[in-house]
Amino acid sequence: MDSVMTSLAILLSTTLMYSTPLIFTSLGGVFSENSGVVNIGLEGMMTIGAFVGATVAVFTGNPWMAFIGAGVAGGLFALLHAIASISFNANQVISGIAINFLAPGIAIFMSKMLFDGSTMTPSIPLDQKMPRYLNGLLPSGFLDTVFNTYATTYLAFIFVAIAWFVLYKTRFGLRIRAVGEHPRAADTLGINVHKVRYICVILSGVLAGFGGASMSLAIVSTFRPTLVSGQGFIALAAMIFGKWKPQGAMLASLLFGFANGLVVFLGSPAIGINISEHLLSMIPYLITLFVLIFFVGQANGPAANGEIYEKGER
Amino acid sequence: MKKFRINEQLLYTLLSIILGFLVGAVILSIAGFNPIEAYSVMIQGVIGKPRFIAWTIVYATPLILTGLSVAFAFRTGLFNIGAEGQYIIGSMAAVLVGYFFDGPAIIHIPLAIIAGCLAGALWAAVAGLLKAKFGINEVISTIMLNWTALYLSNFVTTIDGFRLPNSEASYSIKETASIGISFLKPLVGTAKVNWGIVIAIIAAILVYYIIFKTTLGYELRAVGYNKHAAEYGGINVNKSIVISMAIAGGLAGLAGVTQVLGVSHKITILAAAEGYGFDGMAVSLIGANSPFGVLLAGLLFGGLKYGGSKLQTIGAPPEVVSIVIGSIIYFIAASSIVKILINKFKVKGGRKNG
Amino acid sequence: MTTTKANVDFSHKVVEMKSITKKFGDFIANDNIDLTVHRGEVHALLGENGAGKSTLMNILYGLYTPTDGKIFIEGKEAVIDNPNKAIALGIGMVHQHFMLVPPFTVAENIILGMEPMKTFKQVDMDKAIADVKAISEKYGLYVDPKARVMDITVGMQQRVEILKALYRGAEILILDEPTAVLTPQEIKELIEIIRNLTKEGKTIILITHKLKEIKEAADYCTIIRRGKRIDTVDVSQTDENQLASMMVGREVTFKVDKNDAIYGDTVLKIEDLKAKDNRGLFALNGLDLEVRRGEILGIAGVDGNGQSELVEVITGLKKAESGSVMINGKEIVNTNPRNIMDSGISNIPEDRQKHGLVLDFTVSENMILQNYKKERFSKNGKLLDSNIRQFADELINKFDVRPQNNALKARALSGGNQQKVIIAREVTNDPDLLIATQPTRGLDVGAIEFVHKSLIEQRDKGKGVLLVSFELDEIMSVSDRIAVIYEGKIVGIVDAKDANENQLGLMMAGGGK
Amino acid sequence: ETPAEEPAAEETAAESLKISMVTDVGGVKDQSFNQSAWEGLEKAKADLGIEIGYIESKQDADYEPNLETLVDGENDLIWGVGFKMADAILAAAGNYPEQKYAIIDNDYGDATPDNVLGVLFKEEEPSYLVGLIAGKMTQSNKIGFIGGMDVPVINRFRFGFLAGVKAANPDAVVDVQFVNAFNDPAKGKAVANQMYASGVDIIFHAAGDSGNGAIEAAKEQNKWVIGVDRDQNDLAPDNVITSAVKRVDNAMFNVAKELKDGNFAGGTTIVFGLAEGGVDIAPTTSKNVPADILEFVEAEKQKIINKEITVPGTEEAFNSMN
Ligand SMILES: Nc1ncnc2c1ncn2[C@@H]1O[C@H](COP(=O)(O)OP(=O)(O)OP(=O)(O)O)[C@@H](O)[C@H]1O
Ligand SMILES: Nc1ncnc2c1ncn2[C@@H]1O[C@H](COP(=O)(O)OP(=O)(O)OP(=O)(O)O)[C@@H](O)[C@H]1O
Ligand SMILES: [Mg+2]
Ligand SMILES: [Mg+2]
Repeated sequence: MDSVMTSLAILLSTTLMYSTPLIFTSLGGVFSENSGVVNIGLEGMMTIGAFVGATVAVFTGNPWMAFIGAGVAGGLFALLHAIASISFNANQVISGIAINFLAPGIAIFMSKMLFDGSTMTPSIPLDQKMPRYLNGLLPSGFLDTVFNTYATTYLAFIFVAIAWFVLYKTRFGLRIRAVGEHPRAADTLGINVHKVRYICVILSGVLAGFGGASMSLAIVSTFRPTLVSGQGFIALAAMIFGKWKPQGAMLASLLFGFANGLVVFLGSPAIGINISEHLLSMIPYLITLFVLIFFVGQANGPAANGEIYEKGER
Repeated sequence: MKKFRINEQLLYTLLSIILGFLVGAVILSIAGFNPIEAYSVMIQGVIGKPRFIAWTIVYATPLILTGLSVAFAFRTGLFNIGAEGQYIIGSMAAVLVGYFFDGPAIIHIPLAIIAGCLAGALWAAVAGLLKAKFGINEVISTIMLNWTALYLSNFVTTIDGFRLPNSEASYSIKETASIGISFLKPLVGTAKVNWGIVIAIIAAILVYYIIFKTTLGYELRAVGYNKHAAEYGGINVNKSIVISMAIAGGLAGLAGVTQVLGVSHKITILAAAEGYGFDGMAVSLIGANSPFGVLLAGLLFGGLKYGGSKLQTIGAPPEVVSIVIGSIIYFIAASSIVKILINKFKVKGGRKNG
Repeated sequence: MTTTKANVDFSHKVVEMKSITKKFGDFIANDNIDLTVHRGEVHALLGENGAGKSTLMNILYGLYTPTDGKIFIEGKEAVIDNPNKAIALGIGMVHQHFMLVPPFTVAENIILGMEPMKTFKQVDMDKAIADVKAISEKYGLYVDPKARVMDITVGMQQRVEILKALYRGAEILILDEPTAVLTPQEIKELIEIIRNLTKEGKTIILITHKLKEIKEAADYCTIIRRGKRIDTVDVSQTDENQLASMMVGREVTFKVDKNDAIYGDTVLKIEDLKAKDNRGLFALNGLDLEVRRGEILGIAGVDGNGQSELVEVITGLKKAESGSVMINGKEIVNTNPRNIMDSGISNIPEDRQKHGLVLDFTVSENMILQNYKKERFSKNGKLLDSNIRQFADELINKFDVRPQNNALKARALSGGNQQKVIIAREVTNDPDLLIATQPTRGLDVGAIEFVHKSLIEQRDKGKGVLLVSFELDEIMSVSDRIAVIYEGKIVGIVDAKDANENQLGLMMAGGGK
Repeated sequence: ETPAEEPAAEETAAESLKISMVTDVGGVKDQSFNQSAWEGLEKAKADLGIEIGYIESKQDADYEPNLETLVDGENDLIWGVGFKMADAILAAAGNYPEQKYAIIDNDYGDATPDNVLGVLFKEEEPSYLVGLIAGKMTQSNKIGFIGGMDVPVINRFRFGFLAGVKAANPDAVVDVQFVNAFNDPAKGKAVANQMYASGVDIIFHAAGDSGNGAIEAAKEQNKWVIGVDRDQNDLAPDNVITSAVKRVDNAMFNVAKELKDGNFAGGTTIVFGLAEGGVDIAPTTSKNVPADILEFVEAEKQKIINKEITVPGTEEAFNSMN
């Protein structure tokens, strides 16, 4: 019984660890794409966020400043994406791919400049990482294993709630969705389509930056070039999987995190499954595909997602 | 009329490339390097000797093919993020045939090529099928299939009898499966020139032909542009999606084939994707999704990658290359920025034509 | 029938547009146009497709900025450079293409941009719904505020559009082709609504191609041709022929010239056909129908009685639950579109941009959409480019598609010319049965004349023609026999010569024969 | 900094030697293997006045062209850092018979060309020593080993470690789990967390960057962890009790020195074990490990050096040890 609880606790805590960056970043995708701008650049925005987060932490020792710095950095690259795809009618996919080359390139370049040629930032001491507010408050065992985790994890869930509230309960949310579904209709009602889209795209970069920072400031304590490697794309998939909804994106992220936890769990010698770890590693991706086939099926995004909107065109 | 448009496109692309290099120059100067020196090291390093040019072509070959893969899918309304995985599967299949099959080169080589191409095609067809049957967005499915391919290839690499003992690699392919070119050695020295580039050029011509000159291409494009009208016109939309993905996957698989039969001769356990598919997206975009554009863009990209590594001989970070490529794509995406710049230039030059 | 100008307050100029010019690049869409509208007036704008009507109104609504000219509202000069300003000036617009967000509810659509609020910038949905109910009762425009727009009929959507404007306190209401997509019943209701609104002192600018509606609803009519204002006339002093010839610049005949039908063999035979709609409800409930060679069979009916499903099942885009569809005696039900086409059916689809054309294909590529595999156009899977271009040029000439350029993308053509491309292609297929659904929707009278001629030509060649239209006038003037569809069944068939509007209207509403 | 193609370099080439290295895909400052190699070269520059340089690889396909770029840069010796470069070095050595090469972590055996020097480390030896420490210090008698991938180098660490634990504490069990990646610290952390939760109190990782996640887990949970390749105590001073250090820097420096003295041992493979100072446990070990245990370990170390103990580096050797 005890070992079952331990396993469960570990599975849950691993799930939370893996899901956190995905939740942040997929929420970013939710905002951007609900306003009608496809954001393939999440990967790059996450990377620059992870780098700036770690770097600010190294120089200031303040994790929250670092976290905010990561958001700003992600937001700046999102601004680039916004300028191209909103003001200059760029193909949004192409502009996003450009970001995916630019942001990691600049992150590593700057790392080399700032840290004497190193592509890895110096390690941040434990007390300068993201705080764990419940550390030491919980009885050791199940509760401690699961809930004694970094503030970023809790923040991610709070953000899901906020995002849900903003999108579905507020005036701004109504307008975001209107702009994503039918920008021209919104325009004829005096809603500034470009402004709404700018805000949402920048917000998506900020959230992706947070996602990156939640890796480099909490899961580990350094930035390195391979840290993000593909998480941005997984977050993109989670957003689509979650049908462009905050709660859906969260559930998809959790599923993915859980599947990753499962890989670790099944790989443990205690379980004693004698399967190649290469095959085990496929689990999260296969689970995602199966869930898509059997439970989710067709997902349609906002109607105007990916479309350029020019005022005065038809 | 049409001709003018193509030239215009070419003009924007060229200007974007120049602007991309300018951004790189600014970054280099900020970091304290002389951009002129850096770029001349790069250019020297790419065209300075026949051997360098040969290496550039070696680098470009798989990128042209993954670029064609992405471009083909784009042309038919699909977004193939999965070229990476298809590349991996193609490599794996080609090495399996290259190692296990016994026979003369004349059979062995085509067999390995077909195996890799077919494997990539089947792998991608899965994504096509998922889209056709269940409406699953190919963006998600190909991302998932990329990772699955990576681990599958790793798994296969470690199978007893295929794994080279005490290594992270498989056995190498037999000599009869190699597509290396040895007679150029006096000219290009040790560069690993191979027939891959010829395969890539043939593939580009074929892609052009299929897309624009055949009924199949007509169907695939119709579905890509407007599947409802295509269906009205009696085209089987689901079948088209699957075929389209399969062809794209075959091209990416072919990229893997040329790399393993021509350059590496084996597969290794990969910690992460090597980026051939993602670079292919860039190549396809720089090449404006046109087969011949992709050919040139692949060479440019190959040159940047190979020449970029030489930046390190003056201590400059090769990441400048990513920044240059990113900027080029950015300017291509936002070509109206470039248009504005051109118009400014025209006004200044007093050649404004309304 | 003609309005009496009873509600017009001539002392009160609400809208004055002076010398408005609008250029798109080198193209002049509006050329020095003047327009004056009084309070309480219904002012119609009439003109061919592309004459510049929507452009002029988009300028008034602040969506386009004029290249030149001035606008006065209530006598004061106004610079209207965005819709917010228009809204503030009491201008509301119902656009030609609906500006509704389909997944939103009716109430959400109406309040969008002027949302009632609670704390934390929350939208006060309860108040929104109450507000919507209140104004919908005030103007007699009944809607369900909680229904999703994508689930309601086009007529309802039209009401939502009008309510949107009224919710914003519009005094001047622009209606851009509001009846193009409405059923006859809905059109009647709309005209009633327009009358009520003018009684309330609202001013209406109405764009329509339907001269009958102008006669029924408008007080004055301004005619625009190729961007220029031709004249403004008192509607009660003109007739439809005069309006039409002013609009196109030549005489137009409304009477469709045709000889009596020479009925031949049965080409299409449908028996006990059942099919479900997209929501899974039965839309066809055992429908029987027969079309013979040499006739135009018109299907009359109110939208949503199974017309779309009928056409989709015949053309193979939808699976039937049961029943039989035979073409020339050959069963084709539930085979595939390709097989059905090859059996001799051609189709002019209802939604020309969604189903009829690949907008990013060139005109010549569109011309071979179903025929690319025919011997003339391809050989062993290779397209024969020069044959294709030659074929396209033939059709372009024969059907007067403008501009005459086979390499142009279909997207670049006007709606009327897009329709010509489809008709050219479908007719040239030389089908045994030609199906046409709403073939003249949104077209001007000149274009309509052309379409009707083409259909009759097919009939005279001994083909069967199945015409589906919501416009009773069209059905009555073009068809030889008229079948009335109601709730998925044919409830009666009459000879067009014996048909009268009242009888058909009754049958369409489910009343006896 | 180190202009490879400048004519000035050529002129001075007569007096000053030049040595460059090609990194594997980790990059030169990877806080691990490549960095250690580079530090060796930097020491050679400082102490021996040798010119140095490097070139980073981004993917496997870069090895050959990068090695060639260094040939063009007129180097006296070119290093390949890591066994992944084995084929590339072999090919290059054939193409440029006049050029001297050396490779870390590979032994070509009888096929070693005359212009190539192989360098191997006995990873199992320091692993044995840290295994002894783990065996002595565990309180739960549950110990963990986290490997990057199931590959020979990592198995040398693994079986050396297992042998050490067994020697010091036959009752202790060692949980072995692979991350299946050398660059996935998140997974490394998850695996470590799982081990700690199941009662493991000391983990030895040989998982490259993934292992940094294990160290992170130890820090958070305040458990013990054993570092690898270099002294990783700086990453978590209270938690990294020792490290199985691979002195790639020493090896590279030694070879540089030999080269300068004209004693380049081409055609052979040098094995660096405890005896040669090529591997060791971290100097910081004394901070967290009690003196008596240290003494015991020191004694065992001498036995290995004196060849009284042979440490197993493969599964077969380990099993036949009993
Ligand atoms: N959320 C997304 N993020 C990035 N790219 C996307 C996203 N959704 C779609 N795309 C891209 O846009 C293209 C169109 O998407 P989708 O597959 O939903 O279109 P569709 O098949 O035409 O629509 P549907 O089948 O839902 O009617 C895809 O091929 C893909 O390239
Ligand atoms: N945004 C635009 N850019 C370029 N040309 C335009 C634009 N909008 C309209 N036009 C052109 O201006 C002309 C007038 O268009 P407009 O939509 O006003 O016509 P309309 O009279 O409303 O026609 P319809 O009866 O078909 O609705 C057309 O030739 C159209 O192609
Ligand atoms: Mg129109
Ligand atoms: Mg109009």
